[in-house]
This record gives sequence, C-alpha cells and structure tokens, in this order.
Amino acid sequence: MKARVTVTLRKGILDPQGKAIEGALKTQGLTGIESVRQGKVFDIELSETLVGTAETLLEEACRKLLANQVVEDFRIEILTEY
Amino acid sequence: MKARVTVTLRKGILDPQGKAIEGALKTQGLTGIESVRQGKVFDIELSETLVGTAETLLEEACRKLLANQVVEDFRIEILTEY
Amino acid sequence: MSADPPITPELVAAHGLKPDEYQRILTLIGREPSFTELGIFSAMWNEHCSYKSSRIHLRKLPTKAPWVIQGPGENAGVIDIGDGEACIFKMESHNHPSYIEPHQGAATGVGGILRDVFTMGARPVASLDLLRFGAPEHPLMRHLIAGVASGIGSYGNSFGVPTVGGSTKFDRRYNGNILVNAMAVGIARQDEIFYAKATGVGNPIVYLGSKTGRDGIHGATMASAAFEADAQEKRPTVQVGDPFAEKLLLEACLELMKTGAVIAIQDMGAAGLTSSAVEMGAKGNLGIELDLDAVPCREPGMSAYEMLLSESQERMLMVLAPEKAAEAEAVFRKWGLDFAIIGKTTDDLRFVIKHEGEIKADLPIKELGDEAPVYDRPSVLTPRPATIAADTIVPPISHGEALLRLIGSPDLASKLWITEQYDSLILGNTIQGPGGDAALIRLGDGPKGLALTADVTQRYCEADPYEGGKQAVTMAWRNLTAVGALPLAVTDNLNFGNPENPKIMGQFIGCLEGIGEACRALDFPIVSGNVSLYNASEGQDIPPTPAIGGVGLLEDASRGATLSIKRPGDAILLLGE
Amino acid sequence: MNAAVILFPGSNRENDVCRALEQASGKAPARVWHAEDYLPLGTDLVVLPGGFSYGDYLRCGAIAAQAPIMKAVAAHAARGGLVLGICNGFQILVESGLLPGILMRNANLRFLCRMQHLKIERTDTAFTSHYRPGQVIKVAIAHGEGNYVADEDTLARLEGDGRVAFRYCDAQGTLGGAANPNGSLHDIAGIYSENFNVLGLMPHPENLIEPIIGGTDGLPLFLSLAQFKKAA
Ligand SMILES: Nc1ncnc2c1ncn2[C@@H]1O[C@H](COP(=O)(O)OP(=O)(O)O)[C@@H](O)[C@H]1O
Repeated sequence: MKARVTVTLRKGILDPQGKAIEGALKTQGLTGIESVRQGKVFDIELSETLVGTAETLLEEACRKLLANQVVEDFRIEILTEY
Repeated sequence: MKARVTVTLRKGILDPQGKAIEGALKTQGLTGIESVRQGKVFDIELSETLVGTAETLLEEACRKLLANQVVEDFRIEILTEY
Repeated sequence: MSADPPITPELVAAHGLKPDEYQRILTLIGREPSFTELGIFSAMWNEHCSYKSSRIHLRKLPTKAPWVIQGPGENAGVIDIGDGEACIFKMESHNHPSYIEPHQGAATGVGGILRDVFTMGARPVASLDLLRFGAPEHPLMRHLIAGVASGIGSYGNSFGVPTVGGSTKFDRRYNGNILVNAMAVGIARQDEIFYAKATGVGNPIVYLGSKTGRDGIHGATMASAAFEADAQEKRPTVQVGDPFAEKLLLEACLELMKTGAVIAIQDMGAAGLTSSAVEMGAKGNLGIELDLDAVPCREPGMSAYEMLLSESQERMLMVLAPEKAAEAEAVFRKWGLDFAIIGKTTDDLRFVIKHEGEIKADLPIKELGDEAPVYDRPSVLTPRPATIAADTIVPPISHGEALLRLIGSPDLASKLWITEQYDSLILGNTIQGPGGDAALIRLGDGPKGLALTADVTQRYCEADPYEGGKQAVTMAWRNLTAVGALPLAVTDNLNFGNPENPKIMGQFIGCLEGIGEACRALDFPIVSGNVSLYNASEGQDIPPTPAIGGVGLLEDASRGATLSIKRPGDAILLLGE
Repeated sequence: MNAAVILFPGSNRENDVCRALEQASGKAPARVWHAEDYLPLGTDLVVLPGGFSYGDYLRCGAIAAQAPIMKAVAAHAARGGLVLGICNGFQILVESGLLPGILMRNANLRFLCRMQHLKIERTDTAFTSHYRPGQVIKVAIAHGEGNYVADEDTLARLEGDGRVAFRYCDAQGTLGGAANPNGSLHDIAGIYSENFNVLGLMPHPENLIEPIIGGTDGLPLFLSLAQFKKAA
C-alpha cells in the first residue's frame, strides 16, 4: 500500500525557509506571490494491506519521528491505488 | 487564492534522507514500512484570483526556483477554498 | 480585537508575581496596572531579568582589574587585549527551551549570545558550549542530545563562527532538566565599542532585524489567553532561530556602526522589546515612548501585550542620530532586513506604550528596573564533608576494572560525535579546536592569540560548594595556562536548582564564595555572566553547576602548546604535587 | 591574476578564501556583491566562496544561483574564464547548471567538520598544476550537504572525460569505505566542467594554507591558479 504523510509547520511558528523562498520569488519578479510556507512530504510504501492498521502504524511513525509535534502538524493519506 | 506545490525526487534518484528515515523507522520496530522517500511542499498564498494565471505563475516559480528539474518533479494544486 | 482581561489574583499569579510583589506594583504606580503593564512588570521582575534571588550575592564577586574595560551590566564583558583591541565575551543559558525543543532551543541560545557580543560592536571569532545531559539510557536523552548538537551546530555553522570548545557531561539528575550554556567571544577596536545607554531627548528609536511574531511569549499568556475565544490559536509558541537573518543582522550592524549613526544599541533577548527599551532608557536617564503600530509584525492582530513580550529572535533596538536615519535605513534595506522607527527618547523618565490610538502603558522607567524585588533568601550551607584518609579506603574494585569503567564512562568518552557537527575551522584561525585543554585561536593574521575554555565539575560543587567553586575557576586557569596563555578574565553561567529551597540557596552561596575567592587570588575578574535558577523537575534539583568560561591571551599564538604528543622519545614531565 | 570573490547574503568563508588568494598571488581579490550585473574588468578568476547563501534554505545554492551576478559568471565561464566554487560555491555551480549533478544531504544526515584526505586525480589543470600526480592531500571539510549525486550517464561522462578532480580517500590513498564522509557517488569530492575551466569542490583548501592552522596542503591549489595566469 502507498501512503503520503504531509508535515507542515504550525500556524504562528516562524518559517525562515518559507520566508527566504518568498523573498527570492518576489525579487525574481513573480508578482502575485504573497507568502510561502515550506513543509515536508514522505511517500511511504507499506507491506500492510489493511487501511486501519496502516494508519495506526503511520501515526506512530509521525509521533516518533516524522513530525516534531512541538512545532509541526501532520496529515496522513492512504493512496488507494496500490 | 491558496495553492500547494509538491516537489518530489525523480524515480531512480538516490534519496539519502528518505533512506535514513526508513532505516530509523525500521530500528524503531515499525515493521510494515518498506520504503520512504522525502519531498517538499510549499503552501503559497497568491493575490491572483484567476486559476489559470495562478497556475502559470506557479509553474514559472517551480521552473525558476522551487524544483531542480535535474532531479525533481513538481505538482501544482490550487486549493479552491479562498 | 478582544478587550484586555480584568486583573484578578489568578491572573497576577499566572504572571509569576507573588501577592507582595503585586502590592509593590500598586504602591509604586498608585493604581491598578493595565493588562499590558502587568505583562511588563512580570517580564521585568522575573528571576531572569531582575536577578532578584541572586543580586545581593553577585555583588561579592570581583569584577575589576586594570585590563577590564567593562564588567557585568552590559550585553557582554569587555577586556583590553593590547594594541587598541578589546575582547568581548559572555556566556548564557538556554536550558528550559532546549528541553522543550532541543534543536531550536539550543540554536536560539547560540543566536542570543552571539547577538550580545556583536551588539557591542565586536565581530564574533569563536563560540563554545557547555552541555549537561541526563543518563544516556534515559528514553528522551538520545533525542535531546541529537537535537542540541544539531541546533548548536546549525546555528554557528551557518552564522559563520567556529565552535571551538566546550564540555559535555552526563548525570541522571539532569534527566528532567538538561543544561545548554553557550559562550561567544568577539573582537572590536577599543574606541569602537557600543553600549546600551541612550542619550539625547527626541532621538528616534529604531527597530531592526526580523519581524515580531508570537514566539516564546511566556507561560503567562497561556493563562491570560483563556479569556479569549481563540485561545488555542494564540498559545505560546517555540522560538525558531534563523541564523541566516542573524548573519545579515551582524553585517548590517557592523556596517552601520561605522557610519557613526548609532547612539545606543541593545539586542532584543529575553522579554524582547520591553527589557531592551527599558534598559536603554533607564541607563541613559531618559524616558522612552513607543508607538507599536509601527512594529513590523509577522502576524496580523498582535496586541500590545504580545508585541512587548514576544521573544522573536534576530531583532535589535537602536537609538539613532536623527540626521543619519536615512543612511541607516539604506544599510538595512541593502541587507534585506526590516527597519522601522517605532518611538523616541523623552525627558520625562516614563515608559509609554501607544497602540491603536490608546495608551497601553505608562510606567516610571527607572523603577521598573531599580525597584524590582530583591531577596535575601534563607539558606542552609552545605556541611563540609569530613576528610577521608586515602589509606583507610579498601578499593572496591581492581585497578584493571576501574580503568575499564573509566574508559567506558560517557563522561570520558570521545565527544567527536558532537563536535564534528560543529564547524570548528571557519575563519581559518583555529589552532586547536575541540579536544584540547583549552581552545586556541589566532587573532587576525597574528601573532596574538586567544585561549578559551568552558567547564565545571558539578560533582565537586555538590560535595563541597565552596571548594567546588574554587576548583572550577582554577581548572579554567590551568586549562588556559596549559596552552601557554596568560589568563585574563572570566564569564560564568550559574546553573542551580530552586532557590526557594534553602539547601539550594546554600549551594549557590557556597559556590559563589569559592568562585570569588579563587578569582581574587588569581587576579582573574568576572566580567560577564548569567544566572539560571529553578533548574529542577518533579522535585529533583540539578547538581550545582556554575559553568566557568575563561579567556586568556598569548602574545605569540605560534608558541601555544597543544595536547598531542609530538614525537617519540620526548620526555614526559609531571609538574605539581 | 585578478580574482573576484562573489558575496551572497549568507556567504561566510569569503575572508578565508580571500586570504588564501592574496597569500598565493600577492594581490587582494575584488569583492563583488551578488546584486551586481558585471564582473570587474579584467577578471581572470571568479570564486564562489563557502557559506550558507540564503541560509541554504530550499536547496543549497538554489536561490544564489538566481542572483544577477550569476549571468556574468556564466558568461565568464563560457568565454573560458576560470571559476572556482568551494562548498556552497560548488552547490551554487550545480544549481546554476555550470556543473552537472547535485549535492544532497550527507548520507548520515549530519553536518560534518573534520580533516579529510583527498586524492588529486590530475595535475594538468589550472587548479592543480602545483600538486604531484597521484598526490594525497589533507584538507578540511565542513558541510551538511556534500553528497554528490548524478545519473549514470552523467557519471560515465565525467569519468570518461577525466573530469573528476578530487576523490575522498584515506591517508594511504585508498578510496571509499569509511574514507567517504558523505556518501558521494564514486567518492567524488570535486569535478571540472567540460573545458576544465570551472572547478567545484566540497572541501576547504583555503583553510589549510599555513602550518600553524594545521597544514599547507590547500596552498598549491591557489598557487596553481596564481601562476596559471602569470604564465599565460
Ligand atoms: N559541547 C561541546 N562543544 C565543543 N567542544 C566540546 C563539547 N564537549 C566537549 N568538547 C571538547 O571535547 C573535549 C573533551 O571534553 P569533555 O569530554 O567534556 O571532557 P573535559 O571537560 O574533561 O575535557 C574538550 O576539549 C572540549 O573542548
């Protein structure tokens, strides 16, 4: 089964990366871009076949490693096409 | 308008970060995880209101900066709720 | 915008103010404080800013010598190193933030201490760090160690200062309260040092650097936020470091200082805008008026309270010569940094805050600092341990086994895993980086050099605070002399448990007396430092850990001695008893 | 030799490399701000120094690669002018397409600062003429993203054309294994452009130019450059 985990910074947390990219896009003359915030995605292959078990497993992975919950939120999507 | 750009490594390109995370998850005893590949997301606010123009703008942003097309692919989604 | 919450005893308590401290506020201003004013008092009168538990004891430390240009009381200490040059340095802790989020906590600790040094006009040339972790097998410890090491590394590496030394030890009593102390060292011309003291009435107060967000607004907001509908949204957030912004800030500040535009400068550290503005005004015998509408904000709808207490990083406050304001702005724009005139100096000695057409605070500026409570907390001195005669002890294990245990102990193990994550070579002046008794760097193209060390043996301080304090100073002295330097001065970071516990207060006083005694005997004055109290979790206080940072000078750095044995056949000498 | 060192916001080893250039050539290089459109007249060598341009946010070197001055640098390279990119400079060169491949996170995901041995692959270039063929040198590395990655075709081309400049090795010159600090393919520490006038490398030869600082194995690179132009 395939899944995608998206980890984004919590609202209000400073995002130096996003800020620098935003600045770079603006100086490139890409007007119309107001703000950028950067996050991460993890594309994960699982040997698990039950959606429920896979979700539990991924949640544990997020809590343990993929996301830093002090500053980040995460979202898990099971990509059905497998 | 809000949009999300997802940048992922091309197939076949080595992903040391994904590999390391994969290894770490396995040593944490999270069996069932086969492979991990890491990518980036950019959550972007635009002052643009036309979907077509926004897409063109974002495509330019990706080509110029957000993705390195030697090794990366990108995908643009316009998040309608604005 | 929601209205400010009413001042209740609960709200006062949530701001860390005791009932008698609140009474003191009432007497001082003759009325009930506004919500914003309560926030200001809580920031100015907390332990971190006011040193209320430690102040009377710190006065006993020796801080003077002919080569001391500036002792404690400014952003950092300054000493004369000859040829018109000054060495500016300080150590500071970021213990609690590093426990909550080790990478960002440690990174912003490094950022803060670097700012203290370059605020005074110095270009940073080295940094060190003293780390105390819990038992390696503690479930959180791997995460904490990895995060702290990467945080210190990533900030210093990107900023571009070599991390040349430090100390790392382990003890289970740091399990719930690790220590992260960072020391920064910079060099300036003696006639180009900048201070925090504002001068001149009506001069513009300028905000520089990154924008203000709701970062690190202290726990008090949590309580007060309960009064607002969107409390969840506004919960205090972790400070995130941006070493890139700091590097730009460094270059912009140093460039600006050359133009003669800067009258006074202060970095926004703990308690951000509040303490920096109050300090500049109070030191210069001037009032300060701020109009918060002009403050560059990262998020919409920030209240006066939030702006005043935000601990967003990479920000500075300056008093500028008015005729140079445009020139100053151009420098900051070139470096892509925010620049805003947010107020002016006044002659009425008031700290006045305007926001959205309202006066949010109007307080006597000097009293905010001078009238902060001072405590002579009850103390119980640690009893002197009995002397043990070595020949009465039966060895519990064999020498061989003891040696194996020593080699296997985390305290003595190689710290390469940590120190290799630090760029110790940048600037091309590192003669000896991590791994020696003291670090050794060359100054500019030489021949002069500096020796630097940061360490303490908490085990000794716990057994006998007075002797342990003395030992910490003499160890720093020996480390410096061992590389061939003349020891010049000290910065310290006094990490202790809960001062409301008389035993802990006894440790504090004992260590300080020992430190003072050794510094006096060695002519080794303390020119800057920091106190970190309340290092305890779940009733477990940390061992007394007064970190000592030492700085020494070599007239010819090429004569310095490093640790490695140079060639076979050399004689080995043992000096001393 | 007239050298120009480009300053990007976040560059931080520019003074180190200026010192090395000056020591080798007797002449202080020009310092050029990234927002400029032109190089100083008569520039022989352009140096992109180490550092964290734009914080190394996004991808290392990606934002700097878009700087106005980079058009002038590309034109200079196209004319056969010399370009040296060290560490972050190497990252900028690959991001701007002046060199192939990409530098990814170190295999162990950690920043790594240490002394490192390198094997000099050839000594017939403007950058390496002062080294001995096959020489093993010791210089510093200090990077978090130095893991050189390129597709098979690119690697085959680099190898076939002899464009690998330096490889990670141990003190004896043995390649690979634990001597490879970051997982780089083919142990690559530096590569040349097709015409051998552009060099990108991760290690810092500029930090090893004096005995007191730990060695002089970096100096010949700067001497090669200094004298290359004098001879021409
Ligand atoms: N956190 C650190 N940062 C920089 N250098 C460190 C750090 N920890 C240890 N070191 C360096 O490693 C060496 C060993 O340190 P440590 O294990 O604390 O033992 P000691 O203090 O007894 O020398 C010292 O030279 C020190 O400078």
